[in-house]
Amino acid sequence: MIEFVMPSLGADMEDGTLVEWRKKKGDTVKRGDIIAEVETQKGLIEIEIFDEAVIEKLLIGPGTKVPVGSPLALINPIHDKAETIVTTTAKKDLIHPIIEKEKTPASPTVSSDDRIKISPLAKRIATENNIDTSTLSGSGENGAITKEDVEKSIAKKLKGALSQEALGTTTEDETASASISIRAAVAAAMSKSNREIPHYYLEKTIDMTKALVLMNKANKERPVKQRLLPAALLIRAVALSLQEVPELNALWDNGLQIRSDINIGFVVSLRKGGIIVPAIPAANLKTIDEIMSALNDIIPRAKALKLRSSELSDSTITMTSIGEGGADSVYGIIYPPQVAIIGFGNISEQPFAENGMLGVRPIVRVTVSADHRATDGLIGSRFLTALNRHLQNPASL
Amino acid sequence: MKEITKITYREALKQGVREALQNDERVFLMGEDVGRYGGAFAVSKGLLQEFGEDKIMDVPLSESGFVGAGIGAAVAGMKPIVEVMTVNFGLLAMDQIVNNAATLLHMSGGQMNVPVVIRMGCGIGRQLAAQHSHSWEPLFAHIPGLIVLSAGTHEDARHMLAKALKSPDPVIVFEYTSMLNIEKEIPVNITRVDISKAKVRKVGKDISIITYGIGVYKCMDAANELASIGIDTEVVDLRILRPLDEETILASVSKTHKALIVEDAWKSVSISSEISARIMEKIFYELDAPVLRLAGVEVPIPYPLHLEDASVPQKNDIINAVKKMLNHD
Amino acid sequence: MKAEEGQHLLYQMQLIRRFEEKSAEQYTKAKIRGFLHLYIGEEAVAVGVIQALTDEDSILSTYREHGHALARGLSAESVMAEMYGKKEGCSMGRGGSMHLFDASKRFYGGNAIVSGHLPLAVGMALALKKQNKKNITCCFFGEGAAAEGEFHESMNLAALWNVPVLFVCENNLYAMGTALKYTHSILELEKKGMAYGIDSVAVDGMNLMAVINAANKAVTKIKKTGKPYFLVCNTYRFRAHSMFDAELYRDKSEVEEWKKRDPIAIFKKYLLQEKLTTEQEIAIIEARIESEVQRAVDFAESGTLESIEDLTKFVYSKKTEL
Amino acid sequence: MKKEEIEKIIFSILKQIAPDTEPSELALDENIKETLGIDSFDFLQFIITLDEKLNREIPEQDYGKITTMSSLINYLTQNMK
Repeated sequence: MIEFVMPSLGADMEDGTLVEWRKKKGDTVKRGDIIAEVETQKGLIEIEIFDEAVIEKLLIGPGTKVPVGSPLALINPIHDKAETIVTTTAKKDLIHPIIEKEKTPASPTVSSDDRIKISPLAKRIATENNIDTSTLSGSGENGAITKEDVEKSIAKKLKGALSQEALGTTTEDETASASISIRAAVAAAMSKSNREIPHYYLEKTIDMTKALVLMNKANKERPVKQRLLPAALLIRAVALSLQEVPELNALWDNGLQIRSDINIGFVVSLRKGGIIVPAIPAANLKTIDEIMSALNDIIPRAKALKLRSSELSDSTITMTSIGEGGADSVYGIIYPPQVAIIGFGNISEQPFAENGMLGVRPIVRVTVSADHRATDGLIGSRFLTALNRHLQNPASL
Repeated sequence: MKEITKITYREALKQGVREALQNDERVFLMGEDVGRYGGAFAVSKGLLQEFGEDKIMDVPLSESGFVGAGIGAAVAGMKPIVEVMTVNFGLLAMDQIVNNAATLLHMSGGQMNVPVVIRMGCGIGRQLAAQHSHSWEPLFAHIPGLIVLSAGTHEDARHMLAKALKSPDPVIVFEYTSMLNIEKEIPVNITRVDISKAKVRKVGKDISIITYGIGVYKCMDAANELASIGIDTEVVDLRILRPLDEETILASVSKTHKALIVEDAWKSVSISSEISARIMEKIFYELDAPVLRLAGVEVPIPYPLHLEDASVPQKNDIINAVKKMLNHD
Repeated sequence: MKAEEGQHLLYQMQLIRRFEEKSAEQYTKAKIRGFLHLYIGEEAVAVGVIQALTDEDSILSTYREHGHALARGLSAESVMAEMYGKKEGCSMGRGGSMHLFDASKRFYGGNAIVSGHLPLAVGMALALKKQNKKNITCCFFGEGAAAEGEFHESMNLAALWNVPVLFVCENNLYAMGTALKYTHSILELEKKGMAYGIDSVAVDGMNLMAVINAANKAVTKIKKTGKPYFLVCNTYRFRAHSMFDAELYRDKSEVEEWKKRDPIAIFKKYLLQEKLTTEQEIAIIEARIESEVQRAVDFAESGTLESIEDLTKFVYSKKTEL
Repeated sequence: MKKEEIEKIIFSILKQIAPDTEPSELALDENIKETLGIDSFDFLQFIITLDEKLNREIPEQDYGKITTMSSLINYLTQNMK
């Protein structure tokens, strides 16, 4: 026995009203026979049967409205073999489930006065650098805070943090928070640089034999406190070379602005991560000893984050040096608005050819990363040549 | 040394069609007045004499009929170039383009390719009033299954067709009737263009100007003028309007953080709306200013020149919009 | 006619009818959705015309095309699976009842924009001509299509270009629910072909033998001349336009009257009269069809639904080198 | 001076230079510079302070002899008067 159900005649048919039974209980029907008439929204439709069967029972009477899939009659198929009641599993499919939409509570409305007008990019940079945007004023359209506003604020925050340190009373926590903002400042500056400055890179291998011999000799004769480090020699050599190639000792601000004072920013790595770049002011006017004592003064303070802000902002070029045992060369990212950074790799013994002879020498790989908007490779190359000349003639340093 | 030759946009189109006819036996051109008249815009002038009636077929004014026939011929192994005189009459063939060309491959479960190329003259600029000045690129770019190209430069006018004919799927190529007489240089060493990608026509860092079609030269002119006052714009010619080359667009805006989109088509539900939405969806946190759009004023295009000019963005509108976005005095 | 041929034609018509009855049943169980347009009553047209074609000829049809597909040799399984929306369907389940395709059998749909496929048929015939092939394109459409602009554009283009296309108008008297007399100024539709200088003939579409004769003649003529031909088959659909149709537009008595001209009954009688078959052979054919249709349902039921990840498949060709 | 006292002084100097480390946990054969992350400038400071506290000048050429705690203590005790 099977159920004869209200047929689905279209996805848009939801129900039908039985108007008349054309067959009665006990009638034998065959495929295609009209069994009933049903009123639908499209009018009266004759309902056919697809089985040969005997009507067992009529389940609803005329005038009854039932949904698609509801049983109308029970029929007994004539060719039905062993099957007894086949319940209509189709029924479930026929009735379209109404999906109850969950009501979501209305989100709290934000008063427009509280909203900070900030560009998505500026907001992202601010979030990454822990900048409180409510303290910023915007220079963009309708006072919107832009990327530039946030970057300025990061720079200011860094300087502020450092000059506060310079007063000397720093707790562990303050030092930690300063180093977080230093990390952020480095991130912002380097990202900006990489985004905006078209860098070009040059490298030269320089024989350090003569310079080191001279330095070691000098150190032997000196008390411990006056000993020199190679960094002092290199800074001196860089300063003298920059006098000859002033285009790299410059700032880029809508054009190249060559600076007459040579203040070499020296990259100091912080123990907790991040770098800080104090300046050796007027390096070209200082002797090697003066440079060394400047380093002795400034490096410990830099590492303790006790610099004055002027010591941070006055650099006209940056120099980075990898310590002994470290990498062989370093390609720096320019610290804007400067136009170049000089990188010194680890001084190590390497085979070195000179005058057709191969020997093992202490050598250093020196790189120049420079702003291609400001200078071309020729300038960078000229600088490296000058630097080599000075280091091969250390007595003149 | 690059050899340089200066030709009109019309001549560029014609060279493209001639080359296609020479290179492939299966290619033929069909369209209203393409033969004896020489082409409504003289693009195919002389080609009937050169290639004969079998290759250059004049058709009656039955857009649905002959565009459909082009589609049928493509299904059956030919490579028809169907010229619809202008997009204004393209609507009469819209049923064929949407319900057949764009649909058959999918509806047949991948069994039926429709490698037809349909060229349509397009655009405003010749005081032809409301029924003959349409910029309907967005209408066609709305339809999945179509490849929609826009030849905004001479180099694309010359070389797009060859690539379009290689496509196994239907391609609509928009050509711009107001540009037909413009002479430009096409480097001789450029013999192919990549129609699957947008083209950065000018590299810059301050702002991305994204455009297509008639907008390309307008934006380039504006960009050059802006450069003289120190504003470094990047100009992106979309070139393919469906499927959009999202990668190039997003890369440019991620670099400049600002986007201005320029088109002649009506502003609502346009190519610029689409691009604006995608920028917002995909690279919201790269934006340093709201995306700005310069598009057609929503009015049937009027006849008088001054009103026609006012209906679509002009060079100065572009310059002013860029200055405003960059807070430039 | 040989007995074997006659029995095969009967089998084809009977298969179409039984297949469609089963489709209607499956539709009421919501196994098949969308629109379902049944061909019952018109079987002689599809069977009579398609027997005149070779495997190399192409066929385009309408949304009432189950009959044409089966007569062309698409399997009942693949058509039923298509209507179930299953991957094993002849169009990978992408088309459904109205979009049956099988390129390997040169069966090009399944076109559901009334008259939209006529220009296509002309274009395909144009390609055949340009390629110097001797085949033809056969295009079925209803009388409703003959009122569309695309019908007239296609007639004109086909005649103008002299391309080998057989236009077959299945005039079942109703464009959905609007009778011929309310939609056409001239009721003899063949005259519309004549206006374009196309050979045009009308035939009794309820009589298989008449359709066969007319179709054979038409195809021979086209293959000889390379010119288009217009064949109007006057017929009648016994069932509603689609499943959800109360048939308010015609009297039951009219339907009953036409049912007396049931093409299958007429042809059966003819075969028996001519001693080309026996009642027993007919019973065997019907049993064969019964199991074939059941197999089609089983096949469709056990078919697989395509993965949603493949949703955007076939919008563009896999490899588009631009 | 006893070995333990020297060790204590070394640890205190190192702690000053590298406050975030625990020099007292250095293994005897660990490289001091590498383990504590001391650069050449820090190392010079270390040498200077050692000189101040122990009055012991270590010449540059001996830097290679004092890389680990054990070698350093060894060096300082042996050369101690």
